Amino acid sequence: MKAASGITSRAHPLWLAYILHRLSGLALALFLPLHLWVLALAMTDPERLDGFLNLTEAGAVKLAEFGLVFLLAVHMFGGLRLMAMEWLPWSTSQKTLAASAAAISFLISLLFFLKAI
Amino acid sequence: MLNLRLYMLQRITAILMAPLVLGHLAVMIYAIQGGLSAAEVLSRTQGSFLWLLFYGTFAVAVAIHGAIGLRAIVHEWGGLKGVALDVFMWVVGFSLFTLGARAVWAVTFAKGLGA
Amino acid sequence: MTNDVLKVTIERSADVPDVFEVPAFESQTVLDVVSWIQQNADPTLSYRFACRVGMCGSCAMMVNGVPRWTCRTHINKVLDGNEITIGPLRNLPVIKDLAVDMDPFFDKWVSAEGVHHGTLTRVDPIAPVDEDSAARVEANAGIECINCSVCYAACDTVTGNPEYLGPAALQRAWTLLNDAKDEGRVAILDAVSGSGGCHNCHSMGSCTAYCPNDLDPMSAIAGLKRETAKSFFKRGR
Amino acid sequence: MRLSDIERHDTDILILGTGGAGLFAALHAQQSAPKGTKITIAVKGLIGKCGCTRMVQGGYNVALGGGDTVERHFMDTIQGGKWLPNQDMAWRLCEQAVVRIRELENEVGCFFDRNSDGSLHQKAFAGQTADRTVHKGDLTGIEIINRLMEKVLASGVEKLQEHRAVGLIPTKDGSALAGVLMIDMRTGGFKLVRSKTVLMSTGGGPTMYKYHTPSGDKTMDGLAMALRAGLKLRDMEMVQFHPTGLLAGDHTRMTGTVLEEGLRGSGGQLINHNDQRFMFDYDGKGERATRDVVSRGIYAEMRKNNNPEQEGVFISMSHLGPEFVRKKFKGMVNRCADSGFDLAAGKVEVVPTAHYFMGGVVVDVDTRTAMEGLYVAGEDAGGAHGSNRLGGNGVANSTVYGGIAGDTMGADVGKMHLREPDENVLAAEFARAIYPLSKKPDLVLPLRKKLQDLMWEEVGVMRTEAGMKRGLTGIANVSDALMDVGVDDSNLAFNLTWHDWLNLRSLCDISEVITKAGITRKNSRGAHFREDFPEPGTMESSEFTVAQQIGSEVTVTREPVQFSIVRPGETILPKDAPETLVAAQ
Ligand SMILES: Cc1cc2nc3c(=O)[nH]c(=O)nc-3n(C[C@H](O)[C@H](O)[C@H](O)COP(=O)(O)OP(=O)(O)OC[C@H]3O[C@@H](n4cnc5c(N)ncnc54)[C@H](O)[C@@H]3O)c2cc1C
Ligand code: HEM
Ligand code: SF4
Ligand code: F3S
Ligand code: FES
Repeated sequence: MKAASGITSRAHPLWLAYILHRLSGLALALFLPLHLWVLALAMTDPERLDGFLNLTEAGAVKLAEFGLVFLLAVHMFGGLRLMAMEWLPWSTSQKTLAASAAAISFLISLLFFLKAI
Repeated sequence: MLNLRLYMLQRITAILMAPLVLGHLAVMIYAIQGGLSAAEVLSRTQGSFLWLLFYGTFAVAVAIHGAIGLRAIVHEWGGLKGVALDVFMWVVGFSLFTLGARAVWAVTFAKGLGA
Repeated sequence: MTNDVLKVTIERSADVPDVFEVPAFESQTVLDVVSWIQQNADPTLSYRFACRVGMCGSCAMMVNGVPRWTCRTHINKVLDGNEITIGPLRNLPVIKDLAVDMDPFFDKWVSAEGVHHGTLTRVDPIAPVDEDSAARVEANAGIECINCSVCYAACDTVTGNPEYLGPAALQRAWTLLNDAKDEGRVAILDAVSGSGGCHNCHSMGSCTAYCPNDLDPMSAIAGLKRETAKSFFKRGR
Repeated sequence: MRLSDIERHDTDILILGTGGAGLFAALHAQQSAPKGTKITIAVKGLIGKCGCTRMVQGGYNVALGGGDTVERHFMDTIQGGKWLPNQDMAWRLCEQAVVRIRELENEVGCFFDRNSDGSLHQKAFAGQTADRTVHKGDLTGIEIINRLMEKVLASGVEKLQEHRAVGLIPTKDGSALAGVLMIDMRTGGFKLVRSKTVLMSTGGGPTMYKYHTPSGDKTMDGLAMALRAGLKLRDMEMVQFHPTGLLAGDHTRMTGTVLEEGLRGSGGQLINHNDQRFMFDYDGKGERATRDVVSRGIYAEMRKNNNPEQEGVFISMSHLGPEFVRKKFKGMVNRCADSGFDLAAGKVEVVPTAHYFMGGVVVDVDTRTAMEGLYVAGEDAGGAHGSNRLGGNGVANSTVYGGIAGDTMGADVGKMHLREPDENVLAAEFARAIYPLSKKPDLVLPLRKKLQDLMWEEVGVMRTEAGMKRGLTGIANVSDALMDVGVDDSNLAFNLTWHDWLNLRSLCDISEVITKAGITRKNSRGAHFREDFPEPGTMESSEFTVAQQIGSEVTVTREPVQFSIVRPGETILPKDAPETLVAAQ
């Protein structure tokens, strides 16, 4: 209840963009070690890597991967948006920029998802 | 808890990563068609100096970028500060880098899997 | 609005909300509601105000979780049904009830070099300034800040990062950086580049969203980031 | 709470209040006092965030050439004050304003609006014969006080914020000031601050009227303290009313707040409840007449109407085009909108509202008072404006004399030493401040309302002997009733109700003086209008009133004005100088 009103009272586009960027960055940072660990398996235990990669056929893993790519896209576009906002001479259209960045990233990940199926 | 230097490092690594991520995504989209296999991945990357450079840069950048990013989050949401905060950042950065370097090495020049 | 009684919850410091029934009037601000309670129902209620017209910036409080100047917030604008919750401003130490200690806010204002650096004196003529010059337009954009701390209370970075100078102080620094009369460029850039400086801002924009004077501290801070980034390449720091 | 609980604290220069006067004094004292001098600022609110200087809208009067001269500014001030000003003070005000404005721009860092050639933009308030008023949009006070506040905050002076001065404590023989008794409002504890020199710049503030503009912290505390300390107060009948205060009902603090002068200046019309313009019935300049004239016009119209349901009159701007109004008076339109009124397209109900207090402590041109160690500047000091203050002269006065006070204290402090307070006076002032804590708690507000209604009705825009006598009786009743109202003493920290009580105490005391001075002046000058004596009297024999409390009695006498620079009917402008430099509107 308190947390909910804590969010609703803040929920303007830029704040949402910020929280999205932060959570996606956080999730990426948490996922990255896993991802790297899997890759490192290539060196020590290629069979397990293969076993793991086969899993990608399963829907759940696909979804997870979709999520990760989505995260990466969201975070990257969010970050680019941020840097544009900070460094490019100021325009008042940042809100539209934020929204379109999110939209584009969503599109890209959707594309990926569709292709994967 | 970010000063100008950390800020710049985070932004520079971010800019560096942007094309790399796009490249990586493109490869993934391309690769995922028809399923993934270790051999497939490795056949592309094994022995390629370019891929080493590509993923190596990525590993360095992400280590720096992620460490600084987590530093901010841990400070603001976790209340970590002072020396502990710096230690945290270095540990995260170093771990990310080791993991990354290991992985990059694994998919490029490590022995054990004949192409 | 046809309610004749408002149900007002006051969040007093130690998480003990007090509920009051306050008669509704046609022209009534949040400050009037708080004043009514103190003057008629609970004489021990503490709060702060001075000008009552949005010029002094001493009356800000959290209204339904949002920081606002209370003297210029009509009750109808914030009423939820006939209920409203009022608490002390966020991110500052509470003195008592709805009155907070604003010293940290002003200490940071000063640490951000938010004070004129000049070499001219009272015997010199007043410098001519082109009001339409780009720099002056930029400086004027933030000059009407009433240091009400609303932006400071809105910013989650301030909450998490006690060193962070905050939007108002940084906006002041930006204003001075663009002020042709100010000679403190190096001092300002150094002040906003430290560990509590502008680089901590995540551009979450709550400052700009809630500033009652429609100022835009977020853009001012972006300006500082830009200038410091330039000087990073130029001066290597 | 016992006398022995009073914390004792020493400093060298103590400044009460942080308006234009207090803040400038702090800066100047730092510049002129010997190294190592300790400077302390005590203020009822937060530094720079209370008081009226911050609320200044229109601007700052200063003659900066372009045909305008210090002499012209001076003559306007004297004529505006209807020959009652202390001419030496008025001269110094006009002359030093020129220095102060350069100081504000160059040293303090203010930025005022510019002309296209980069020079300062100046405009004319009513009653001025030159475009003289420097401004920053219509929020001039914010710019001035914010910049001063920064300087003072950065200067490292000792800060006693939310410390309310409650009594001036003299030495045993009463000839000098030993210190000031204050309440640390945040804790409710008492502090006696001894100081070699003390500046009182608490800014008057006629908030004993039903409609008033000043900030809520201003309640005549300074003048009430000075009165008890036996100092002479002059021109105490002179209360300036601003013609257009917002009328929004008596349950909102917005009521009384000022709708700016520029609205009338640029063509705003005043309309009564029968939808008729009326100002031309009272003056040839209509809505553009001076503040006192328009205030009386509105007041007369309200009285004619005499319908409690239809209290005020309306200001209407819509004929100028709502878009134009919205653009030109953005701040005012927004402010009205926040209170639920549409200034641009509709009409807004207004009443005259008590704005400024011309009366104050008798001081010399260096801000010294009759009591060694006590200095007074700003709205607390009387003399510079006489019977009427020109728009734009208020902030000039507080900044000019605040600076002078700082310099004077800085120069004097070396010769002075800390003095022993009269413990009896200390005990009495302490007892006075804690008095309500021993009584049965009750509401303070109804009494304040009573006083405000009374002052508005009987000692307001238009006065008569009979009315003011009724006023005196009424004030005494409120005053007595207040002594039966107690305040809950369970928690004295940030106890606003206690301070409401103390505020009303000061207001009652000064209301009595205003009324007595009003009865004593048997003519009409500037802000003081007697229906029973509508004529101004001969200028040559102008007198000002002087009130003083001796024992427990306030007596008012009259003293002749010294025409030390110019005599009525004469001018110090060159013979061929034009009457006015302001282009006709
Ligand atoms: C709405 C408004 C608009 C105005 N517009 C103009 C204008 O356009 N041009 C112009 O020239 N003038 C204008 N004036 C008048 C001008 O503001 C005043 O003349 C001038 O600012 C007074 O300055 P001051 O320093 O004497 O007092 P203030 O600025 O009023 O400061 C008084 C200080 O004393 C403090 N104080 C009060 N009591 C105590 C106590 N007991 N203990 C400790 N501290 C205390 C207060 O908190 C405050 O800090 C305007 C006034 C108002 C109200
Ligand atoms: C691909 C390109 C990327 C770009 C353009 C980018 C950009 C950015 C930027 C500009 C910030 C600063 C945000 C702020 O200060 O508020 C940031 C923060 C962050 N990034 Fe990235 N980033 C990228 C990839 C990554 C990756 C792969 C990770 C995974 C480790 C990551 C993790 C983080 C974290 C944890 C933060 C902190 C978030 C915060 O403080 O709110 N980023 N990123
Ligand atoms: S920027 Fe706006 S919200 Fe922040 S202190 Fe200034 S006026 Fe208040
Ligand atoms: S809300 Fe805070 S994070 Fe930056 S944009 Fe404003 S200062
Ligand atoms: S009371 Fe001054 S801004 Fe609200």
